[in-house]
Amino acid sequence: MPSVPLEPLLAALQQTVVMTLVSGAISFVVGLPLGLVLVGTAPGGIWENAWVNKGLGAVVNAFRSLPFIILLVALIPLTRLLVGTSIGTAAAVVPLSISAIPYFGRVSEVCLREVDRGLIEAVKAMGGGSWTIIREVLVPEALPSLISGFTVTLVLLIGASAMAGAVGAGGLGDLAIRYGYQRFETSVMIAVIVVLIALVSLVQAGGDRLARVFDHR
Amino acid sequence: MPSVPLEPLLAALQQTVVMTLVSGAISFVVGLPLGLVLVGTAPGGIWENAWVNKGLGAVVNAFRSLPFIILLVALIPLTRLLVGTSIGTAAAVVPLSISAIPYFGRVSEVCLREVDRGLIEAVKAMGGGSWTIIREVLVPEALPSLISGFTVTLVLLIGASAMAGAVGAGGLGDLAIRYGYQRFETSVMIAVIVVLIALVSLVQAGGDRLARVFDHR
Amino acid sequence: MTAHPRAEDGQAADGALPGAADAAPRPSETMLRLVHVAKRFGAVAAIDDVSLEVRRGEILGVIGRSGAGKSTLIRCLNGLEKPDSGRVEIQGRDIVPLGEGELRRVRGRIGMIFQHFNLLSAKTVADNVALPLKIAGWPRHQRRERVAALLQLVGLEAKASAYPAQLSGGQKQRVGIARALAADPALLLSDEATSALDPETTASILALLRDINRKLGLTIVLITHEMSVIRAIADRVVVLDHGRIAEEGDTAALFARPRTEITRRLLAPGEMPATGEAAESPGILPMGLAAAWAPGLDAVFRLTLAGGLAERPVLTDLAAATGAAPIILRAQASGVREAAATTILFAARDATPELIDRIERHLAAAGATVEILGYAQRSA
Amino acid sequence: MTAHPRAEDGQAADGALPGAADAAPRPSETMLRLVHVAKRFGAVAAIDDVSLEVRRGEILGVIGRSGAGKSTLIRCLNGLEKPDSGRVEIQGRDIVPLGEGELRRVRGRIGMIFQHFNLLSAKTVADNVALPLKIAGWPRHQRRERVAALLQLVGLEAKASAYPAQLSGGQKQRVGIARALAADPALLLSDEATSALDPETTASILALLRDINRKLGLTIVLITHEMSVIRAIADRVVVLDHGRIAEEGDTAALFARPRTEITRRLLAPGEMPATGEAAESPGILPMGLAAAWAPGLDAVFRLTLAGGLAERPVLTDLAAATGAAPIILRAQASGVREAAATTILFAARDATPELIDRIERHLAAAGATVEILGYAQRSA
Amino acid sequence: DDTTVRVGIMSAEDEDVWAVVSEEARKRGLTVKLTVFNDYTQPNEALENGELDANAFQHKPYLDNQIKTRGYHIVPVGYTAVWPIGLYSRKVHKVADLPNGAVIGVPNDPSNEGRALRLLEHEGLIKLKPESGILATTLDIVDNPRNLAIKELDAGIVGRSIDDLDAAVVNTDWALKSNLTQADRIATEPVADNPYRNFIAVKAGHETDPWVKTLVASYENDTVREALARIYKGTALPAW
Ligand SMILES: Nc1ncnc2c1ncn2[C@@H]1O[C@H](COP(=O)(O)OP(=O)(O)OP(=O)(O)O)[C@@H](O)[C@H]1O
Ligand SMILES: Nc1ncnc2c1ncn2[C@@H]1O[C@H](COP(=O)(O)OP(=O)(O)OP(=O)(O)O)[C@@H](O)[C@H]1O
Ligand SMILES: [Mg+2]
Ligand SMILES: [Mg+2]
Repeated sequence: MPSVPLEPLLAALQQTVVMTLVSGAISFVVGLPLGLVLVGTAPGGIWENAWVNKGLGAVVNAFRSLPFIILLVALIPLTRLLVGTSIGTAAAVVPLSISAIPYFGRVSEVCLREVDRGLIEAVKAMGGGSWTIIREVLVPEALPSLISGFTVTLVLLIGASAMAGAVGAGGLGDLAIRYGYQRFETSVMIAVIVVLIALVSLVQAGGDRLARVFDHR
Repeated sequence: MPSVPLEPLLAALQQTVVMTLVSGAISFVVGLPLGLVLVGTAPGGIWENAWVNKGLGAVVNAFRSLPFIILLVALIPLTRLLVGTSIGTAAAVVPLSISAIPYFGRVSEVCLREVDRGLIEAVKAMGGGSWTIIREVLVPEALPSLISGFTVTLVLLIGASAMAGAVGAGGLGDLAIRYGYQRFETSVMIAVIVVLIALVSLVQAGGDRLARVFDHR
Repeated sequence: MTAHPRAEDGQAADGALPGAADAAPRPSETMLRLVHVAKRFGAVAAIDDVSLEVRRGEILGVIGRSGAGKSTLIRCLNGLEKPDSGRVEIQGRDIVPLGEGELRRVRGRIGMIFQHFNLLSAKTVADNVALPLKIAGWPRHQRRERVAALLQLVGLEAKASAYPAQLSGGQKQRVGIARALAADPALLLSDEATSALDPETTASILALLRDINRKLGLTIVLITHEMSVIRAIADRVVVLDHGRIAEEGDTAALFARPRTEITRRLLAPGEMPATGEAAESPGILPMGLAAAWAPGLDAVFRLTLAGGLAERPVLTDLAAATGAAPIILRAQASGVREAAATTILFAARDATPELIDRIERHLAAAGATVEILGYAQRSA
Repeated sequence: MTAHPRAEDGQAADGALPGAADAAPRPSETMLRLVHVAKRFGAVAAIDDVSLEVRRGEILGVIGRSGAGKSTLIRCLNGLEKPDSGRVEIQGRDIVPLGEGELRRVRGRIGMIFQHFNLLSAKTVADNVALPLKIAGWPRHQRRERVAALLQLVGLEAKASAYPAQLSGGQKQRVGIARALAADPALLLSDEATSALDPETTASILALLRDINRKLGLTIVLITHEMSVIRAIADRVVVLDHGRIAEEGDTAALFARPRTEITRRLLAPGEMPATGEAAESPGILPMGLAAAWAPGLDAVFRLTLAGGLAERPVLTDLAAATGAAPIILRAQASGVREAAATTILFAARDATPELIDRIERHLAAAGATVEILGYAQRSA
Repeated sequence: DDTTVRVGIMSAEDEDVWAVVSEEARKRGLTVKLTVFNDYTQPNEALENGELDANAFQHKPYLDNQIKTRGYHIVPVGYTAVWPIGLYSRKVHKVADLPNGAVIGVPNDPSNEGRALRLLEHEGLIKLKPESGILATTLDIVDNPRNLAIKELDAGIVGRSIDDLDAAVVNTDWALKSNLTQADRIATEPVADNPYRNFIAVKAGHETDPWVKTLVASYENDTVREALARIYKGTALPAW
């Protein structure tokens, strides 16, 4: 049995963590407002507006339609503009984020839609505006499920980052593909996958715990 | 401008629809019970059981950790057993389903966790057992968000089915990658992507409408 | 908003609802006016052509059977529900056509207690109560003081850092009350604010509301099913029935002389009409009464003593003057404000038509309102 | 479960709660027994060493201040809450150690009305009411009939296919009531079942409960804040205070002679104590009474007439015998079952110590219970 | 003089070969910094943009297509290795035995697919449009006398799916990993003048930079020849 190379494994772990966390954070920061706008402009929402809702929905759908590899190529100019290069771990963050933003937008839309309308009314009755409703009702009340939805997104990003190997970003998934699929070195693949599972489990356990902490119902 | 070949486009559309719908249906039928067990065995759930919860969670995490292409290869024997062949549209359904099941399991876990505990207590107080709680409370009360979560899953499957081109499953994503991306025939790619966007928008609109129909709050 | 061409307009809206800090109320001023307001939900006419006025500093009770449209009506008053037609004027300004921005400023001076509490589950009790203050822009330390004072008023100091899910029903309701009162509202909309509270807590909450009403001119529109609440603090009562105003009047007058059947059924007798049990115990609850006289039956009277009469020994006088031996079934004081009134239900044993006649004459002569409810078989 | 070695055991559990189809109740039988039950939530002792018995066919009222532990107590009775210690016996069988499977069979015969309704938002009104029947395995057409009959009883025929979100508060509560009664329970646990209902609807619901109680021997444990509800149907009352039983007794006796301060404050006087307003109107609400006699003050008495005495003209006799001119402030009939009682609050004008003495003697001689509440300045 | 060059290569075994090459380069005073890709479009893109100094992963037909479609300015400077493609089967032993309607798997990426179809044409199984060139697709088949069903699969999957196919065209490196042996091979690409020899490429204008010579020399030597034989187990042949 060939020994498992520890150093590339650790490097790959680091690359995966960086890619996932950075693009995860970006998709949260941009996707949550996106979800808020989608929910807010929907019929009965706080900014009810069919045009914005439909238009934004269409843009989200368009981005969600593109196969990741096509997005990767299409975004090269943007990536170069933002990161200075189109290859490597940092560069991979751009397409990963761009694909995760509309995804998390939809996920947070689902979560935010669950918030009891009575609570929104209560804050409206106090004279609270949209910003107050978002800050004091929508986000805090949906927080446990937003966290769980974000956990699902992070795990998805760990998977998607494997494809970022296409731009030389490295990472665990890429390592698994290179050793396991392309080279057929099963022992390396298994080692990589064990690390991957550990990482995913850690993210899931952390997400579950955090969701519980914020759940006061 | 090269004319867009209509026939392969339609064939690819059909392949994508078949793959997405079949593996979507399977992931719903298996993923929802999975979500129910995850919620039910969680602390405070109807079958509270830390061991089952942790064990099942670990299996779900393991499957969610695997890069799709590795899953594709690893599942070749299973696929052959189930479908009789490991290549083609029908064969692609197996890895697509296997990767979507744990995903939708997590998504439905998030949705089911949102159900008001008071309602579960009400049915318990009537003498209702687990099956009644699932059938009469958990699923119907979470249905709008389950539908929305399933919509997100379907769109994700449309994206993932592009990768199923690896086993000759065809489909829109594969067509876009092979003609548009690899061969750089932009007009074909754009045509394919337009069809993809239309498909995704249709799924999203249908999901939104259905969720609204079942939402009586 | 200084150089805005419609600045006066904006200022008017700003100043429209005087705060708690304002001087005592000028009672003649109109706070709320509803003009031909209607609201349907599909086939159900929840509010059906309601016109109504509430003076500043007034406490208006709204009663009516379940589903009569009370909650819908009160939700129209702060724009949570848009009427299908009609005007909802707050100090002369119709709020129906207002946009969210303008509504916000109006709502900032209105407190609302919801029938279903609507507490934010992710916030502690203290943070729930602090929210209206935050919206009103109070600085943090002032908020903290005010919240502590409010929680003390509703007896929940100990629960300040609990979450709503950890509270009992009545505790939740009290948080809702504290929250509605937090930002010194000029108008309080209360939908069953005491339904989950025990009598003693109810009394202390009502005393609190009355106190704020007196000292700061708070106008209150209050829905309740408890007639004792109406009696304790309402100046005026509106009776809703199937979305329409069935009757309206001063509390004392309405309790003393309900003009419609629906009101009578809501008020009398003693808030506990016709249970199956009651029908069989005419000696105690005058239900299941015969409409026609027959020998050997007791006659059951409802006697209303308004004003000074309530403080006179009317029944003793009656016994002395007519030889009747009145058995008291129920008595209830109402209208604790200007006009006091006591309603007494009594039975006259084996009343002959002549005796009944004498009783009626005597009481009428004394200035009391008397009415025969019916005739009852004596039990046991 | 036929050949099961513990078949008797299982059968006993099955038959433990007799259904509505069973014959009339044997009143001496114990339905519920709580033995040293305690339940804490963190630092809060919600239930603190409660022991209690409820006979089959009995209606037990539970009262207490907000947060006293009433909901927690009632939730222990069907195992929704597991006590920290103590036994909860239903017909002699402790349900605390039971597993979910066994609990289910016990709960199938217990109906529960929740303080917060807990209606399924995804089901229509009819389907909500049908659910216990579905659980009990009724065939579809029987369910349909039964649901229609129940909805008629609670006055919601027209809302059968509405969803809970389209109902008013009281309508939701009535759906909860219909649902709890659907599967012919032998024991009904009611947490504030009428708090959102108007007096008339309350009365009809209470009549319905009393009727089922009489005809089918339904045992009821009923939490309420409305003393009128207690008076109308409770046989016995338990007063909870800070998780402990402060007092317990027959309704008539408890209303007539509350032994603890907490009970007195919950019951008396006339359910509406000490509001700021009331304190200033002693002529009408005997609050703010002076404890010591002084010339010129009125004496305020509480007179309780139990049994046959309630049906005699006691006050008229009093006037004739003592020369007192009693002014009736409040009167209330209570204990509509076996033991009837009327409580009358009256004032004696300018009562001298001698007159007070005479009044007390006369009433005591007549068999009535009398108590001086205090001395009041006459208003106006 | 310590020069550093950035070289883009594909993942998998080539990494091991390039480890040896880097060592050779170091001996010659050149530091090689490797960037590993697993997508074939990126190394050229990066080279064109100056994020790489050289890459080594492609053959002429592929580069020509890339230049045609994307306008790259990239030129080959020295050959590396060649991996002759083969037709494998576990059902028949000779091409002639392939039944009518036989299902044949081919890689689905443009260059491998064209190469695979050319092999099938070479074996007389199909006829392609003469003008279709090296990037022929199944759409370019003008004659298919045996009614072959051509299945386009991922290059890495096609060999592993051999049991679901009557025959498959598999790149030699993938054949090995799919447990296909010489015994399963029923036809092989002609080696002479094989256009699919891989090479090191640099941005046009840099062909004469001094480091280019060193880099090429670092590859084209006996040490690397041995490494190729060892690492690719004979499936890769030196192309210089
Ligand atoms: N889940 C919980 N966590 C913490 N404390 C709780 C919880 N549930 C109830 N309590 C506390 O236990 C006490 C009793 O609550 P309970 O709901 O039994 O009161 P209650 O008598 O029903 O009051 P109410 O009349 O207001 O409904 C209260 O002080 C309440 O705050
Ligand atoms: N969203 C809705 N959709 C359909 N019907 C509704 C809706 N809201 C209220 N209604 C109906 O309108 C009528 C009035 O409801 P409302 O809530 O105003 O009654 P209410 O007087 O407050 O009753 P309660 O005392 O029971 O709370 C009821 O018949 C109710 O069923
Ligand atoms: Mg209401
Ligand atoms: Mg309670």
